[in-house]
Amino acid sequence: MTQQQITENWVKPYGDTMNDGRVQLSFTLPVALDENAKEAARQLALEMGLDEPAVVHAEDMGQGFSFCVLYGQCKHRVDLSRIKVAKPEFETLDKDAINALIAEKMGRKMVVVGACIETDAHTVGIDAIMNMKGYNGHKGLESYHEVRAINMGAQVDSEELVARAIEEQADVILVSQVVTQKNIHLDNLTRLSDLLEAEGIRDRVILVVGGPRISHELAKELGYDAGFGTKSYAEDVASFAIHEWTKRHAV
Amino acid sequence: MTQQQITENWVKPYGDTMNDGRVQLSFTLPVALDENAKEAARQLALEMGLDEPAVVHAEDMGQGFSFCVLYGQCKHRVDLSRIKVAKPEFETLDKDAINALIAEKMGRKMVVVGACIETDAHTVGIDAIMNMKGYNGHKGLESYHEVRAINMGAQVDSEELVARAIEEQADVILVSQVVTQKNIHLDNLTRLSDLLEAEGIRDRVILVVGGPRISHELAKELGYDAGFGTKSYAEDVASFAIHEWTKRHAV
Amino acid sequence: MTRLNLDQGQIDRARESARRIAHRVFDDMSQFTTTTVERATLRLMGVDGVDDNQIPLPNRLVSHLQELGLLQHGAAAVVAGAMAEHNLTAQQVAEAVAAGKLVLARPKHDKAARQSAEAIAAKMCDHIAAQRVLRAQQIEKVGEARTPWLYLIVATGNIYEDIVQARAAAEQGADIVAVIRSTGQSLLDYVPYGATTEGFGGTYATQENFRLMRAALDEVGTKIGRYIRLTNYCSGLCMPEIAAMGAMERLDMMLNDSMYGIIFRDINMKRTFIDQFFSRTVNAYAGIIINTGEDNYLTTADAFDAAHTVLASQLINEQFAYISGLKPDQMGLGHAFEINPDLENGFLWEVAHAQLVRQVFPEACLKYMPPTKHMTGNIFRGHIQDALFNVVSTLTGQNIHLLGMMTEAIHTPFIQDRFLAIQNAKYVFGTMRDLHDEVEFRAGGRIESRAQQVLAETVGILAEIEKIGLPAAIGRGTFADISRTMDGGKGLDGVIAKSADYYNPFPDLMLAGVN
Amino acid sequence: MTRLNLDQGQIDRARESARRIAHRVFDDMSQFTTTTVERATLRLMGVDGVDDNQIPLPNRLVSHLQELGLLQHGAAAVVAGAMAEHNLTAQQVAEAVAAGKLVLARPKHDKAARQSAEAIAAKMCDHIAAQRVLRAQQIEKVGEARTPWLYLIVATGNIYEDIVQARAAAEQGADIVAVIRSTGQSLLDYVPYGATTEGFGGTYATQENFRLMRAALDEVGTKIGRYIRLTNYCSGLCMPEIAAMGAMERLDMMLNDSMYGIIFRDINMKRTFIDQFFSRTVNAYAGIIINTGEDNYLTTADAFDAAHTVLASQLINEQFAYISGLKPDQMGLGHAFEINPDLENGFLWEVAHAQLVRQVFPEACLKYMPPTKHMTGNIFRGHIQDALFNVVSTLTGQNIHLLGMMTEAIHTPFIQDRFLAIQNAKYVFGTMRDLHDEVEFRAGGRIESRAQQVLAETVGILAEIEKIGLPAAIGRGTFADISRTMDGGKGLDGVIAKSADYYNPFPDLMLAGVN
Ligand code: B12
Ligand code: B12
Ligand SMILES: Cc1ncc(COP(=O)(O)O)c(C=O)c1O
Ligand SMILES: Cc1ncc(COP(=O)(O)O)c(C=O)c1O
Repeated sequence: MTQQQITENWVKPYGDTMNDGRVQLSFTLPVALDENAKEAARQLALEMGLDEPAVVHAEDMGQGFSFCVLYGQCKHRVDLSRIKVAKPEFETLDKDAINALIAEKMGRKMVVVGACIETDAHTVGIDAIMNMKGYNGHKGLESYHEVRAINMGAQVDSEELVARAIEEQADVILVSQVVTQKNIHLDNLTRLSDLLEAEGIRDRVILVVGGPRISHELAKELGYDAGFGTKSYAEDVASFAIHEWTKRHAV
Repeated sequence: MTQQQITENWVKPYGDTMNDGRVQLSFTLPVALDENAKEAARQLALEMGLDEPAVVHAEDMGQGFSFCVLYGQCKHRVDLSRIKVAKPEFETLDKDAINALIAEKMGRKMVVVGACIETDAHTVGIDAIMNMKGYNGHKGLESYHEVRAINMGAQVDSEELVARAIEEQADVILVSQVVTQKNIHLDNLTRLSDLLEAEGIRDRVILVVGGPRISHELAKELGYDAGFGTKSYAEDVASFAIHEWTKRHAV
Repeated sequence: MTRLNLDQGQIDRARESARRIAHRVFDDMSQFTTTTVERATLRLMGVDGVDDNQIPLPNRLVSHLQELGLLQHGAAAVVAGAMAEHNLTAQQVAEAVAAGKLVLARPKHDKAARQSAEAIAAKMCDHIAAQRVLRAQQIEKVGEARTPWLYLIVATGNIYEDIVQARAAAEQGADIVAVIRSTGQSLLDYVPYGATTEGFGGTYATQENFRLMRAALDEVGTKIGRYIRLTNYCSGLCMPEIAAMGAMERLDMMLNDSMYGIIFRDINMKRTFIDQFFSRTVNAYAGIIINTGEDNYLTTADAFDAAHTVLASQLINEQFAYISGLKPDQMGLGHAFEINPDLENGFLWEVAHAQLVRQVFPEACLKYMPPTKHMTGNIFRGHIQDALFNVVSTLTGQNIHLLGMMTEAIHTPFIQDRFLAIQNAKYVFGTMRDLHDEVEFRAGGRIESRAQQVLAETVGILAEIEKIGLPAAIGRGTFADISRTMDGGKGLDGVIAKSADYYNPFPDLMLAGVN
Repeated sequence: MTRLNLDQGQIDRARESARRIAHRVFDDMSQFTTTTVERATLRLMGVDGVDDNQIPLPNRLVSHLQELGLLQHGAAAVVAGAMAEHNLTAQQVAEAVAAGKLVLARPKHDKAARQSAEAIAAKMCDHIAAQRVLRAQQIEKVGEARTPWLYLIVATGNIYEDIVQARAAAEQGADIVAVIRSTGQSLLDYVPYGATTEGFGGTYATQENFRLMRAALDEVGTKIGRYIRLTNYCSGLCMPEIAAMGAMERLDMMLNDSMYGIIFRDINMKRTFIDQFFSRTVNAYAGIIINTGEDNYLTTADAFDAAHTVLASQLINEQFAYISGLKPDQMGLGHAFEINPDLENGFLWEVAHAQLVRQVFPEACLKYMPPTKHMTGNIFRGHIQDALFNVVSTLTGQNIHLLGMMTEAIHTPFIQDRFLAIQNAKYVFGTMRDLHDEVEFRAGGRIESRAQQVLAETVGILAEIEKIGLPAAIGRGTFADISRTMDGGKGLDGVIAKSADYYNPFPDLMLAGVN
């Protein structure tokens, strides 16, 4: 086949029959429980495009709040064939292959500086990627002999991180953000990339962010080169980094 | 105040801040888990009108199914002041008051015939309403000395029920429906009311349906006089019945 | 080890009462056969299929015999006689009768007819025995699950959809798949035919559906390295026929109770007692584990107040089972975690009940049912009720573990409900793997005292039932708070007094075969 | 009764090691004060408010003293001297200094200044003592909750929203409400001022916020007939000031750990050790229950492998607490149900750990934390992890029970998350009300052996720490797999060597007062 054929591939939620659209929903309404509150819950589900919504549970929570559980049949469907998830384009290699590639392409160690920035004190994520021990049996970057991995830990001011990156002539900056309440991570991440721009080194580094609520798409929107969510490991980010480095340094 | 004032009263789901619209959602997609499946789940939530939807969990279920949990911010809101829940209009009295009212208005015992019809074998609901013992500390109709309560049990054919109602000169027919899968209850209930029409006695009886998935609105749609859902008791239906009887026999 | 101090003398006394109760019923009932017993017999002789009006040929044939007053002699010899006389197969006899081309009569050579019926029956018994061997081989080959076995239902109403869900369930960890049958089926006086796609709250039990599901489960079992047991309902007006179909198609378990139909489906008492004897004989021979229905009592009666009625009924079911040749490890005696979640110390009482049953039936393959009655639309709370049920099950060493669904009060399970239920049980069973071995209950404590109390009440109630007889006890609403009479209920018209020369080759062959 | 057979000799040896470890740290640190200890002292003398740049006056005053090299003598006497000299209140002194209208100096009459400082301090102590009495009266009047106390957090970032949620939580069954503070606050070297509405992942701890929440909880407590305890965080760079604020506003509990800030917030070791001593003295006097933070260790280290580090740290925290006058029933020693749900028999190990802690600290007001690290986006599974945590808590008689949230891995709790969490715990506690009384663990069994093993490891590690000293042990990453050094971390610049005539009236008054 030479011509790429795209056939539609519509998908809907599934309860016990194809295309029945069944979904479960729960939420709180800031009104005391009565028949009107239940009806309001039902109407909200209708607004969401659920057919035959049923408020299967409604309970008074005190202080004028009601908790509702609903089931309904989702009218919406999406065409899977049109979905293109933004993802960094590279192949995840294993440690040996990554080391070999760095040696071959860069001819020197790759310098990676990482931190969990600003008020965020969660080190476990960045440690999982950078420290010797790694996570879930996946060794961290410190264990890669072609990588110089500098993990600055958590609560690191963006200024500090940028200064260190300059000092170490970092090829890659890894940032972790775990706390996302009130979108504080967006502020923090924007602040860092602005600083890098201001210092004029944004283009010289590969800038990567990770965390449980981070997606590649979000990272791109924020002007980062890549984003990694849950279940990412050192080999993922290292594979991306050497791939990206090679691309940038291709003649 | 003589003029009734209706002020708008918009309500939205509440997570931890007024009008944040937070809702929880779960469903299964009939596709194997990958990034596209997760994105499809996200897009479905967008279609439902959820802002910033997050697929917080996605797990492979085998055989090409994926389970997803999502949170998002519901854009929709409903105006509580416009919600008018259809409900039978009567005041729920206590047993003594009901007995007194029947004696006063009817001057004889009210005859009530009840059953859980067709293939539905669930007796507990109709027993809760009719049997001496009642339910949750609410005595059943058998215990009302102004009511002659005839509980035919479950799996009663509509024909049988109608025949008995004629024989007993029933004032009220109580039907229970618990199984609702594939809307079998709608078929059963329609069948019964058609039969009553055919026998020409529909207008002579007060026709009431109850069950965990029954609402008054649904009952009205089906041409019943009232519908009762979970947490209804004998006094509710008896209050309705005598109220309705009085209304019909008002000169 | 979790063990309660119980009085073995009381247990023995209760069991003796139950034995006498069951034997009395058996003796009274052995003078009758039923239309469905005869249809089952014909099925086992090879009659299958439907006529143009979708009426199964076994029904056509049995009606024919009934009209001619021949049924009291037993269908087997009459049909075998016709086969010999006209040189037809049983199926051809049925077709000819249905087409109005043949009118049956008492066999000319009665002894020869019986012999040939016995030969046909023996062949079918060989087939069933071969299925039993095949099951054992399959288990040997693909592997056996650890107990408590996870038991899941599928109930879409469509056998093809059920298969999809059953496969997914097995991959996720189910050890047993039960196909719930359509709401109305137990009151049908015939068994539907072929693959079906339109049930309500379940899928019709048909032989073809059994076959399709069996094949699907064999396939997925081989893939995942665990033999997946298939279950259906051997209750209702066609109990014996379903037993026959299940035996032929290698089902592994059957819901079969000596009283469920009477109490919960308002099926006539005689009919049920007669049918269950034949059914269980077939089940026994086929190596099928029966699942009794005492758990249902607690959906209408209170789990605390009526705990002793469950144990009493289990003892009676056990004795009926022995009569039909079932071995203890084929006895899936049923009980349930139906304790009110709001009851203070309810968990303790539930542990006491479950452990009591475990100790009274040390060799039985106990079936433990999850909370249903006290489940509500609050799926989150329900999921925890199910988790505590899982805890009691592993702590007291139950065998067949029905998975609780958080959506129990709402709908028949969605695929995700099942998935989460399996996850729930696997988590609990794993994290508490050896807990049963580590925990002891205080001697003379609340749990032990409660178990002793229930045992004492059981002894009492069985003595009472023995005095008045089981039918009268059922009439008094002893079980499930529901009362039924000897001549009430559906299906009495299918009860036929046997003539003196009544003949049926299967019971003897099968009872002999299992021993 | 759930009791494990443990070697009391081992427990005593471990406790002795911990005593020597703590006293050595205390002796080394007592030659220092810190900027925040002095600010707390000023707050207790009546200094409050902020300048035009929102800088708190206690900070302005302490900076002033520091610039002038006066802080080493202790702020109390200097300020008391100025008060006497200029006939001003402490607040007026602070305002005058902030306005640049007053430059402080060593008091002319040192002894008189000290006496008047002591008099001011005594008045504040009376106020705090009165709050303590008021608490007792309130509990007497409105009623006390049954243990385990249900502990819930609110974390909206807005004190007014927090109040709404706290009230709803109390109505639903919470016994303790903790106001989580904003993500950044522990690293601020000042305490924000006034009612605040803009925190991240929590609401700023300010005295006004304390007051608002206290009033709200008193009100709802009266309504529902249960005294609702209020909790905040007495950790971070301003630990002593928050202790002071909490004492004045009748908080009931404070998260306060001798090492949490060092390990998890990278706060300097000296700073923390000094601050915690002062803070705890205030807490002790105010009748506040402290909550230590060992549970956090298991979020970075493994719950099974590092179980003994939790016990070792609890023993050290206990000794630090004794030094500050805390009674055992004020010691909310922390541990957590962080066992990996996939670990076979994990529940058994968790029971062993929880019961071990219970028996080593029979009188302590133990704080038991729910699963957090192994929670995922699968809220249904998470809800069950929380349920099993609830089981262990009631089985082993814990006191302060933090409610697990099924959304732990996702967001700070929504109102419904809390509601369902309370329901979960109440169901489990009720249905298992007396289970702890009925269950025994097999002597020599897996659970008991595991507890004995952890105890033995604890004795070992404490002996080791005693040898090298606590700072060196922290340097080696003994706790939480995180390593810190004596001179690293934030806030070292706030550590001031006391001069020989250093004076602070509070420690002596308070230590005397609690005995
Ligand atoms: C452990 C923990 C803590 C520890 C942190 C210890 C430490 N040294 O890290 C302690 C106890 C100190 C703590 C404190 C707080 N925490 Co906390 N904590 C957690 C917890 C339980 C686990 C996080 C974790 O370690 N996960 C394991 C790691 C390996 O996963 P990960 O971070 O997702 O990392 C993986 C990927 O995301 C990715 N990744 C992450 N970073 C990066 C970077 C790069 C470059 C790449 C490539 C990949 C990558 O790779 C990793 C491996 O696969 C979560 C709840 C939960 N179960 O998730 C809450 C949680 C994160 N905490 C939270 C909060 C709010 C706090 C507090 C503010 C108060 C509180 N509620 O406890 C404080 C203050 C902390 C602060 N200022 O930041 C919230 C955040 C809510 C939100 N979405 O905003 C959570 C979700 C809990 C909750 N529901 O309230 N916490
Ligand atoms: C008990 C029970 C049974 C018992 C019934 C015993 C009996 N004699 O009634 C047994 C075990 C026999 C049984 C069998 C089956 N059941 Co059933 N059963 C239940 C269960 C656990 C409880 C129902 C109950 O008793 N509730 C208590 C009563 C008091 O509540 P209620 O009926 O809602 O009644 C109240 C109100 O609704 C109202 N009301 C009810 N009727 C009426 C009538 C009038 C006139 C008025 C005014 C008010 C009123 O007042 C009552 C008091 O407040 C539910 C699950 C659940 N937790 O709800 C499943 C459930 C109802 N069963 C179900 C099904 C599918 C079956 C089966 C088909 C197979 C199966 N899955 O078990 C079989 C076949 C039954 C059949 N053909 O009908 C489904 C129905 C799904 C659906 N929505 O379609 C449920 C929801 C379980 C499930 N998730 O699969 N069941
Ligand atoms: C023994 C037995 N048979 C049958 C059933 C239910 O099936 P039906 O009502 O379709 O016969 C049950 C209940 O679950 C049962 O316990
Ligand atoms: C003792 C102690 N203090 C403080 C905290 C967390 O708060 P913060 O990081 O805001 O100081 C914790 C963790 O929950 C703790 O255990």
